[in-house]
Amino acid sequence: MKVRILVSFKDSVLDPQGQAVKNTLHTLGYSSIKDVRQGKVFELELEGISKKEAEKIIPKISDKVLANPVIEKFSWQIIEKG
Amino acid sequence: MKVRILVSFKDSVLDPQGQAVKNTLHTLGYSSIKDVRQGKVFELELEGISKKEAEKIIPKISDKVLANPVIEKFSWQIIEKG
Amino acid sequence: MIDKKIIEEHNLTLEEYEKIVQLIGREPNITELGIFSLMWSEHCSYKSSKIHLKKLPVTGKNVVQGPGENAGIIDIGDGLVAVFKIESHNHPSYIEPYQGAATGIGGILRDIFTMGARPIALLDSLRFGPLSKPKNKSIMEGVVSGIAGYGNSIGVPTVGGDIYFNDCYSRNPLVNVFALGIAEKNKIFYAKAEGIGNPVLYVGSKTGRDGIHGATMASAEFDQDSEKKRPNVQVGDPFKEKLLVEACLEVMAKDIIVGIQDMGAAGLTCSTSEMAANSGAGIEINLDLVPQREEGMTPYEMMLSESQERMLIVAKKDKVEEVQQIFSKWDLDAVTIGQVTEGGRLKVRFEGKIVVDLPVDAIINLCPVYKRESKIPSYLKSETIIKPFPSPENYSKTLLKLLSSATIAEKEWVYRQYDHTVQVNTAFLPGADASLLRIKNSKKALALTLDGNSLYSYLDPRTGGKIAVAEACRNLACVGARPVGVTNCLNFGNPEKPEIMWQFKEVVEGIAQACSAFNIPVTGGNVSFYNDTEGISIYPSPVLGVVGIVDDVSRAVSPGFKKAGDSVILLGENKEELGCSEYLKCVFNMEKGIPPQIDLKEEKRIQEFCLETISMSLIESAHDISEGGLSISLAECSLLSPLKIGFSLAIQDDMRLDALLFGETQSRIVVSSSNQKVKKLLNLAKKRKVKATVLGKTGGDRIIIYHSNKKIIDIPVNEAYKAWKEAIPDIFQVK
Amino acid sequence: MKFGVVIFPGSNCDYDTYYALKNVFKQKTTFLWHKEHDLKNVDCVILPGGFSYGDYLRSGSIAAFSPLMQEVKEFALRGGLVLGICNGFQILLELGLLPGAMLRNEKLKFLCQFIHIRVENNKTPFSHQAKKGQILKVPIAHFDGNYFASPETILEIKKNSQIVFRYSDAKGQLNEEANVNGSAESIAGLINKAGNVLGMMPHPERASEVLLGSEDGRIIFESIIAKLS
Ligand SMILES: Nc1ncnc2c1ncn2[C@@H]1O[C@H](COP(=O)(O)OP(=O)(O)O)[C@@H](O)[C@H]1O
Ligand SMILES: [Mg+2]
Repeated sequence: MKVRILVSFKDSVLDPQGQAVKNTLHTLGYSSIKDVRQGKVFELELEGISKKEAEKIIPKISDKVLANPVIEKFSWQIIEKG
Repeated sequence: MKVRILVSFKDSVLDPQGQAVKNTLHTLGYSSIKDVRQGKVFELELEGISKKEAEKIIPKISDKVLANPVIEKFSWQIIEKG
Repeated sequence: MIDKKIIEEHNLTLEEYEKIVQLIGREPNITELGIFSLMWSEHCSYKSSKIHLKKLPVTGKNVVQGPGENAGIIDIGDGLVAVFKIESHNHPSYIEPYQGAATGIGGILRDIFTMGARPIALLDSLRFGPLSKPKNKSIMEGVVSGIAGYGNSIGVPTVGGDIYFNDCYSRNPLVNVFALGIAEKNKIFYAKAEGIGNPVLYVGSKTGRDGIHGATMASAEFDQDSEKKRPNVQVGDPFKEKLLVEACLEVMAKDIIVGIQDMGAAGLTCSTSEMAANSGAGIEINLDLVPQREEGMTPYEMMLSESQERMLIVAKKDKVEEVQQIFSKWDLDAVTIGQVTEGGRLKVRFEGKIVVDLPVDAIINLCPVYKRESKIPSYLKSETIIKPFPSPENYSKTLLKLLSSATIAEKEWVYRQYDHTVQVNTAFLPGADASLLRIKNSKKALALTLDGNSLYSYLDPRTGGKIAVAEACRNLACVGARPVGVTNCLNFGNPEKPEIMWQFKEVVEGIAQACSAFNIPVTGGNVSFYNDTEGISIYPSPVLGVVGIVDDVSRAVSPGFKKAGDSVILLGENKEELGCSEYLKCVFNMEKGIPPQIDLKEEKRIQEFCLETISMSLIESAHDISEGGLSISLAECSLLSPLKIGFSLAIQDDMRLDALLFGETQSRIVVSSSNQKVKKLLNLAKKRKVKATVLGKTGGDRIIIYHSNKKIIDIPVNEAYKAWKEAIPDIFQVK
Repeated sequence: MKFGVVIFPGSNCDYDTYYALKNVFKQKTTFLWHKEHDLKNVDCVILPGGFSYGDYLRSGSIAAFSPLMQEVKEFALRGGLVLGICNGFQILLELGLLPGAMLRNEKLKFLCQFIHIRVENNKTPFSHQAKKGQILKVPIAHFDGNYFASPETILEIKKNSQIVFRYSDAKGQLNEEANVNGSAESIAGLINKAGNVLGMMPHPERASEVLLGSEDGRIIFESIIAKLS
């Protein structure tokens, strides 16, 4: 089973990288880009575990390991059944 | 319009950060996780441009700016029409 | 509309609230209450510490600026001044180690360049719980990479610091950061708002809802809910700050601004009211003009926001455009948001209405000052007594064990993550007793060190305070530097507890006595109270930062042995003092006893002597004796030696052997000297009434110590090196 | 002869490099501003270390889009000497003037320490004063110095003797421990095919005075100066 987890700064938190990317794109003339937020993506390959178990584990490790809930939020989805 | 672009290492490139995350998860007892790949996600807010134009721009800026084609690949999708 | 609950939530007492009402002649509105809650917080007002801090000596002929400004300033000659300060960022670093530590660096750097100085060095003093707990490890990992992430990016070298581990820091780590900058003496800037009608400019990053209530958070105890108060933590943007440094220094090089103040804790509130108060003027600003990152922010949120990388500038009336041009060159916002006014009031407009109208004097100068109750702690009775304990059977093993204890082990794992060579000034890399930075185009160098043993301060606070100063100065003496100025960060528990207040009072008294004895002024510092989690307070943890000057950098001395066949000489006297030692803690798991005592006159004599021998080129190396005692210090001289030279020595004194080897008696330095110079050195020692004992010679590849003709320690240098070098990396190794 | 040191927002070794050239080597040196299109007639362009644009996105990536870099690219194609140090190396890779890319250090930590490099090719304008196989003690300070290129590119690089410096131990041996950041082929310094654009991770400007712990970096500047004289 393959799971994709997206982690990004909460909306209220400053995202310096996203800002820098936006500015670069503007300098290059892409003025239609109003905002850029940059985050991380994790793709996990799981084995020997049921969908139900995965649905329990994933939010846990996202909250504890992959994201820092103080400043980040996460979302996830199963992208490949297995 | 909101677009999400995922950038990750090509399969031929080692991903030590993903490895480190995997090791941490194993130490914490999540042995069902066989592999972890870490990448970047960009969420772009676009304005005043048609879907068709967006479809032209996005691959361009992904290839030129957001990803380094020597080591990275990308994929993208429109996640919010507007 | 403002009720008891709201007052409490703002960490103000009812009496304080009443005083506010009385001072302003009416009930404050919520924004005004927020402003008072920030500026009257312990963090900003020093209301519990003020009366004690008065004891510190703050004057001296080199002092250009003592406590009270963003940073202290010392004249270092040749038209230059050193601008330095230390800050704590403890609570944010517990909640979010990386960003907490990173923004701590950002904050302390702003304190330096806001005065017109280019920052040239950072140091960090860190206290964590034992690394056997995964949580402590991850806090340390986060803190270190946060410091690295910010400091490296901005290009200021982190050249030293210190780290201790103790369980009392498990739920309350300490992150103290020190920064130093250099400026021309006639180009210093202050937080002044002079010249009625002069424009007030907001420069730097946009304002968001970051860290609202950070200062009040730093002024309250931690409890289980604190983790939920998390939105308080800000994200740092070192890149923006780098631009800010360059832009500010460029503006300052021209004669176009009147005053400047950084927006740190307490943001717009603090910068506007302090600048006005400093000049007896008023300030009026319009919040609608403030660059904003988020939508729909209220005046309360904007005034209390702690968004990073922002500054407030009062410009000369006709120079605004010039200021803006420079900031725009560096891609930064610089917006006029108000002006200096007559009448000493802070007025804030928002959407056409006046939302704040307060006398700045009330905000800044009329905060209540407390003489809090103090009481001798009851723990002292039991904890100062050491029950009988056996001597080790194998001293070599004990030495290895100490070398690999986290507090003594090599810290390269830490400082390798810090860029310590950028700016091409670093003459001594981390690892020496003090860091050494050459001053370009001169023969001089600055020596910097941080020190503070909190167990000493826990069991005898006054002595702990004295030793912190003495040891820092001794570190400087060992490299050949004369101390010229002190800054300090006092990390304590809740000052409303009388026993904590007593610790505080005593530590400050100790620091004051030592500074007076060494004749060095305190130019500033920081007090961090409320380092308690769930009712448990940390040990009293003073951290002393001392700045020294080496007149001729080519004569500076490092701790490692230089060549085989040199004589190893102990300066100072051994005493049987094992209390509070790393040895007791590490081998017997005892944090007990009274710390070593210190005679400040004798200490001064030893340090002066060390400096004299260095200036006469009589010694090849010098290293002070501190945690782990004589044997550890000797071993370190081998381990820090570029050639890893061993030694064979004999020690004699009549006392418990473990006390002789591992006791932490003060006022001792180990030096090595070429043989033809030994006689001269010993003669001089006699003349200066310093006890100097030749212990033996350097050479070989073993660490060998005899006692009463018996070999009691014999270890290959390589083995000792491995124990010392690999201890910390081993802990962090992913298995 | 004139040197130009480029300043990007976030550069932090710009002054160090300038100081070395001006005060230590007594060369005519000028700063070049990233927003301009003017190379001020310099004979050698140096892209200094630091964190241009905060190293956001990827190290060196945003700087590669600077207006000035178009000029630098043309200057390089005309055969002008370009030296990229640390972040400068990363920029040259992002710009495509050198092949390959930088990954995060293998151990995922920033590394600041003295290391040794071995001179592999002393037939370049940047290394001709050194002996082949000479060992230099120089400091590094980077997070992304783990050089990567596809196997085909590596073959090509080797065929053209483009590897100028390799991480080695003090005795000149190549091994895993000496290759601190995990670079492919222990590459510490790489030159383009034409032989006029060098990128290197170590900082020669931090090793040009005895006081700073090593003078071994001088040989690089001295080579350039001799070449241009
Ligand atoms: N947090 C730190 N940051 C940077 N350098 C550190 C840190 N902790 C320790 N060091 C460096 O490691 C060396 C040894 O530290 P320490 O054992 O505390 O020495 P001492 O007690 O003699 O000052 C010092 O040179 C110090 O600068
Ligand atoms: Mg010491």
